[in-house]
Amino acid sequence: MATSSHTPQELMVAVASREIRDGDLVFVGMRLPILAYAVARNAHAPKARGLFEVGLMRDQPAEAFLGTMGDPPNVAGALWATRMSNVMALMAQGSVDLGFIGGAEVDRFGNLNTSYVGEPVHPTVKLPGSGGGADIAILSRRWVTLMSHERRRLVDRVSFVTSPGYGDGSPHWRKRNGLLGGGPVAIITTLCVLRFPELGGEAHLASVHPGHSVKEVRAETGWDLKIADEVIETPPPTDDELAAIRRFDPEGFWTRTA
Amino acid sequence: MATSSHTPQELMVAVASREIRDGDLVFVGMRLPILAYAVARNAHAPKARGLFEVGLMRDQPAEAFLGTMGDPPNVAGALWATRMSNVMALMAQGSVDLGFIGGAEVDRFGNLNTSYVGEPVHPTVKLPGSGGGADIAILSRRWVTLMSHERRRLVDRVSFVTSPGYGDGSPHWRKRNGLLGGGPVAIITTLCVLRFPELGGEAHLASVHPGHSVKEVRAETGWDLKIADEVIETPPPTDDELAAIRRFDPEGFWTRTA
Amino acid sequence: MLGKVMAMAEAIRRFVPDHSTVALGLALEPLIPFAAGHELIRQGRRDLELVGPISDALFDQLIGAGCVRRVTAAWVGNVSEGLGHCYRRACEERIPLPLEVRDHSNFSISLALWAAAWNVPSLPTRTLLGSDILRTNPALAAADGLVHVAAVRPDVAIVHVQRADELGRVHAWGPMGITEEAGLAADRVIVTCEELVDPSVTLSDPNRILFPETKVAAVVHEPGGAHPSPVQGFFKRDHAFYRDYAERSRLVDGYLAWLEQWVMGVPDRAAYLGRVDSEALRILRHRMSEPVDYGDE
Amino acid sequence: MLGKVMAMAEAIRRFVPDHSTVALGLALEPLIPFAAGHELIRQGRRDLELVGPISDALFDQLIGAGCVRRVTAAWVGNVSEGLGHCYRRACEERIPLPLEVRDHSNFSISLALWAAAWNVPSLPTRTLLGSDILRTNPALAAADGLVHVAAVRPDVAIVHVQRADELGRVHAWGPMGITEEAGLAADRVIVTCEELVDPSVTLSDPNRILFPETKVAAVVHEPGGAHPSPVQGFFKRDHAFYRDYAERSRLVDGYLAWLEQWVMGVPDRAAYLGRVDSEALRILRHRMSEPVDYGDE
Repeated sequence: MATSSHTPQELMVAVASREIRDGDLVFVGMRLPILAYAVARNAHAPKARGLFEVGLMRDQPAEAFLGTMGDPPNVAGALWATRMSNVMALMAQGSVDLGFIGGAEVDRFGNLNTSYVGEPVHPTVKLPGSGGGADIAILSRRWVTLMSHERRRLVDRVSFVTSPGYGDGSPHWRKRNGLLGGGPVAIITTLCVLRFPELGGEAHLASVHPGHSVKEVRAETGWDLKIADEVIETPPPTDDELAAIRRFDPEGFWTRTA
Repeated sequence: MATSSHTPQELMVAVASREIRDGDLVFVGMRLPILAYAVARNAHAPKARGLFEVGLMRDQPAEAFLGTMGDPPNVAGALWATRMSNVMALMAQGSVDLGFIGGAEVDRFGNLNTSYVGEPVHPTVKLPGSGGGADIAILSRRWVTLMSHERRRLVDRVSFVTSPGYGDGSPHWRKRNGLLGGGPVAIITTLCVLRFPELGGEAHLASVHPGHSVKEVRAETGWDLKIADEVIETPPPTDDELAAIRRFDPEGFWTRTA
Repeated sequence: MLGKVMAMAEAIRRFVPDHSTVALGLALEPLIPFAAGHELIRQGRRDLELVGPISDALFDQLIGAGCVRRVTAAWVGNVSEGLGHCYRRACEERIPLPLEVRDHSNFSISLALWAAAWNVPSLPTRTLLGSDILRTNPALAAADGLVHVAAVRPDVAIVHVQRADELGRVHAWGPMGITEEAGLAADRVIVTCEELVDPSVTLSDPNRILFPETKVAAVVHEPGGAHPSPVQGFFKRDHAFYRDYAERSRLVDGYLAWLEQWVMGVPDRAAYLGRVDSEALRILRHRMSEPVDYGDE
Repeated sequence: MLGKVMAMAEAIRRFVPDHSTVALGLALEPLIPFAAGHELIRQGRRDLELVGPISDALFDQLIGAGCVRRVTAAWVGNVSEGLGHCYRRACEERIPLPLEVRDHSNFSISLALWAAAWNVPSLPTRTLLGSDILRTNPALAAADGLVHVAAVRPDVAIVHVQRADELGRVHAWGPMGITEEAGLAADRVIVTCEELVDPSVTLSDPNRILFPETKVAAVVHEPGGAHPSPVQGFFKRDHAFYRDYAERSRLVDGYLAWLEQWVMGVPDRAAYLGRVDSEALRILRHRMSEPVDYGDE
């Protein structure tokens, strides 16, 4: 049963958690996905495992709030505390089922830019960079990105591809370029969920979050967005999902601030 | 002061120990060199450190007898217990000053064969192989080999180069072939010590062990052995050296059996 | 005589000259050697190349202070807050100085250090295929369906750890990021530690010793030297401190005021800690590891 | 349901079929999984490829029993005694079967496994330059002043360790040789252990956990499963046993008599240990490691 009072971030976390299948090895990353993993583990994916590039594997979510993946509660009780290169080895072998990547800018083919707005030599904005994003985008079996839905962030083509999605959108672009992983399956924004065709390519609108409209989504999207035949309303967070989110983010550090 | 009663192996250990300079990082290997390191460490090289390919660094020699470098007494009190690839990393960086390699067959240019006697496809004798020998021969700054002095072991040219010395003996052979380390400096046998020119090349007789003669050495060597201008008698083990050897090999496992 | 223990100021003066390539922040969010970084700033170090994976606020602080000529890293910013404002100003407006950036991913910077550790020119990988990072970083070359990552050999790696002895045997625990390969790749390592312990403690567990002692040039006993980053078993992460830094560093004047308050205006780490409520950050719930038996006879 | 604990016979039957590539003896002289190897012989496994660094007597025993088609290793013999007589007979006289040998050095076999772990076709190195091993092993190629070592991906790695839990979290200590890269490179790992412990023990020290549990297919509680090789904290090396094997295996008949006595004629490890004076080998001088604090709150 759904509740009406939730923040956009809480909805995004709930939606992201539903991307995690039971038994998945999840490359968790930072921020909202840490909560999404915790929610999924406590609901439909009790056999999922989390992998963290800092050098950790976990089954149970950390018992306390995490500001970063390297916070002490994420280490206590870990299944493995090791080197990043060992964690990356598992992903390079194709053992990571799902990865999460935070995006600053994404395009219609799911390419992410977290490096440069404008010319790399004289950028108008220098973004922090790849972190593990490019590794996840290239090597994980499937991945999902979360971002605030703004026209300046969802662009026709990113000027710099930090973490490749489906490249120029041409058939089998990833395979032709030697990328091992399957590519992006969803873009979860503050307004909606975009999804990709089975074989990759261009993103389309799959569901719109409660209180928002297709028209609004199109207006905030930097390209002529394809619309699924049946766009549904994104199922809001259930009470259980909200309870879990608020247990792991008690002060709303991630889910109740702008 | 020297004593008369010692075994050939005890003399070889004493001679090998004198190759270790204080402060050296020594890639120790197996058998007699383990004793040579212990002797040196307790005498003229108190600041030497030992590196073992099994994945160990030590300062003090093990307190008890070692049948192999991986025996428990060699691990207790180690300075580092790690992976072989980390130990090899130090050697690849040129940090290993001296390595010891056991030889089955050596030639006039210091090349070692521990792989095949006869054609590799149908060997008359299959020897155990390189172990870390090739790595030491190629990557350590200088190295020494110990072996029983027999005409079948000291040959004009080995049929198979497992661990390269100075190749075909031509000038700068190692440099031209990209070998990082400096090459062999001595061959310590049951009869004598052979040494190499500063810049490498062909081995020559440098000292003959007490009770043996140049004539005997030449008869047991498979090529027309060069003789140093002044061949000395190998200084026998001192009482201190013998005492140390017998402390670390109390039953003569390595030094009082054929 | 063999002892490597010295004060932070001496370790930085002796082992990190101008123009050095310095690897630090190697465990990503935990164990960041902030105290060592602040001493680099106080000593006015210049033209450094910083090497790291995901690199939290310390890189931003060093860049803002004008210590840095080049960054070779996977990520530079403020992990819990987002952008690094000094990093942005340096890249976008050359304030205080122009900055050269060699972008990596987390995986590729690790491989660059393994290449140096094993003394090979480069190592191959399947990551970064299809990424424009290949276009902007000359140290990455694509060929035969692989990316060849050129070796990165730091002059010095600076690590903060839980405990070390006077001869440089280091015990660290928790996720290690790229700490091990950086220490092996570097010419030398500066260790800053929460606890300076007797060698009988470190040698009781040689598998936990992180580097060969031959790599360690200096051991600095600097409790709290990683604040505001977390130290497993000792300190929680000071999230509010990162937030305050993010807000105040948004503009140059704010950053300079922050720098004066927390770096230039304090002589050393002890004085810095006197201004932090470190007791509130101290970890009180202990979780001791089960010992293992190195018995040998 | 999640438990991975099973008897040796079941683990070998389920996870090591004929034609498998099997990595074992990965810590060189210590922790050699002799009990697992003997079960391979009892079950008549055929056409195995054995992968290892310096490989002590177990490789020789498996070759003599006719289990092995190919050896990919740096060294095969009897470390304290010298030559491996079954290895010699197989290579020189094709007794009991012809044997293909892919010679490596210790460094190159490690790199071959790291290549597989990182899923790249090969890794470069400066070792083996000038060695004839390059001529006889097709998996090694020289180019541009480097040697490119082709990846070796074992189907299964078999490791003996001091302790593990039922879900496959492994604690091992002492020198590790190429154990870690072999476990990461292998499709799956079979663990045999001295002690089967509660997960609260293994998870108390996640830095000591050797592999991700996702790699571990089976956990066999097999105390003494490494005899005659040493196990830090548990057993000394049985040098006399190696010497006896070396002498008796000099000729085929002697080897077969040895095999009947110690492998074919015993149903399992428990019966084998009943014939060994393992108490004389037990380590009595304990050297416990100093615990570390994983405290988090």
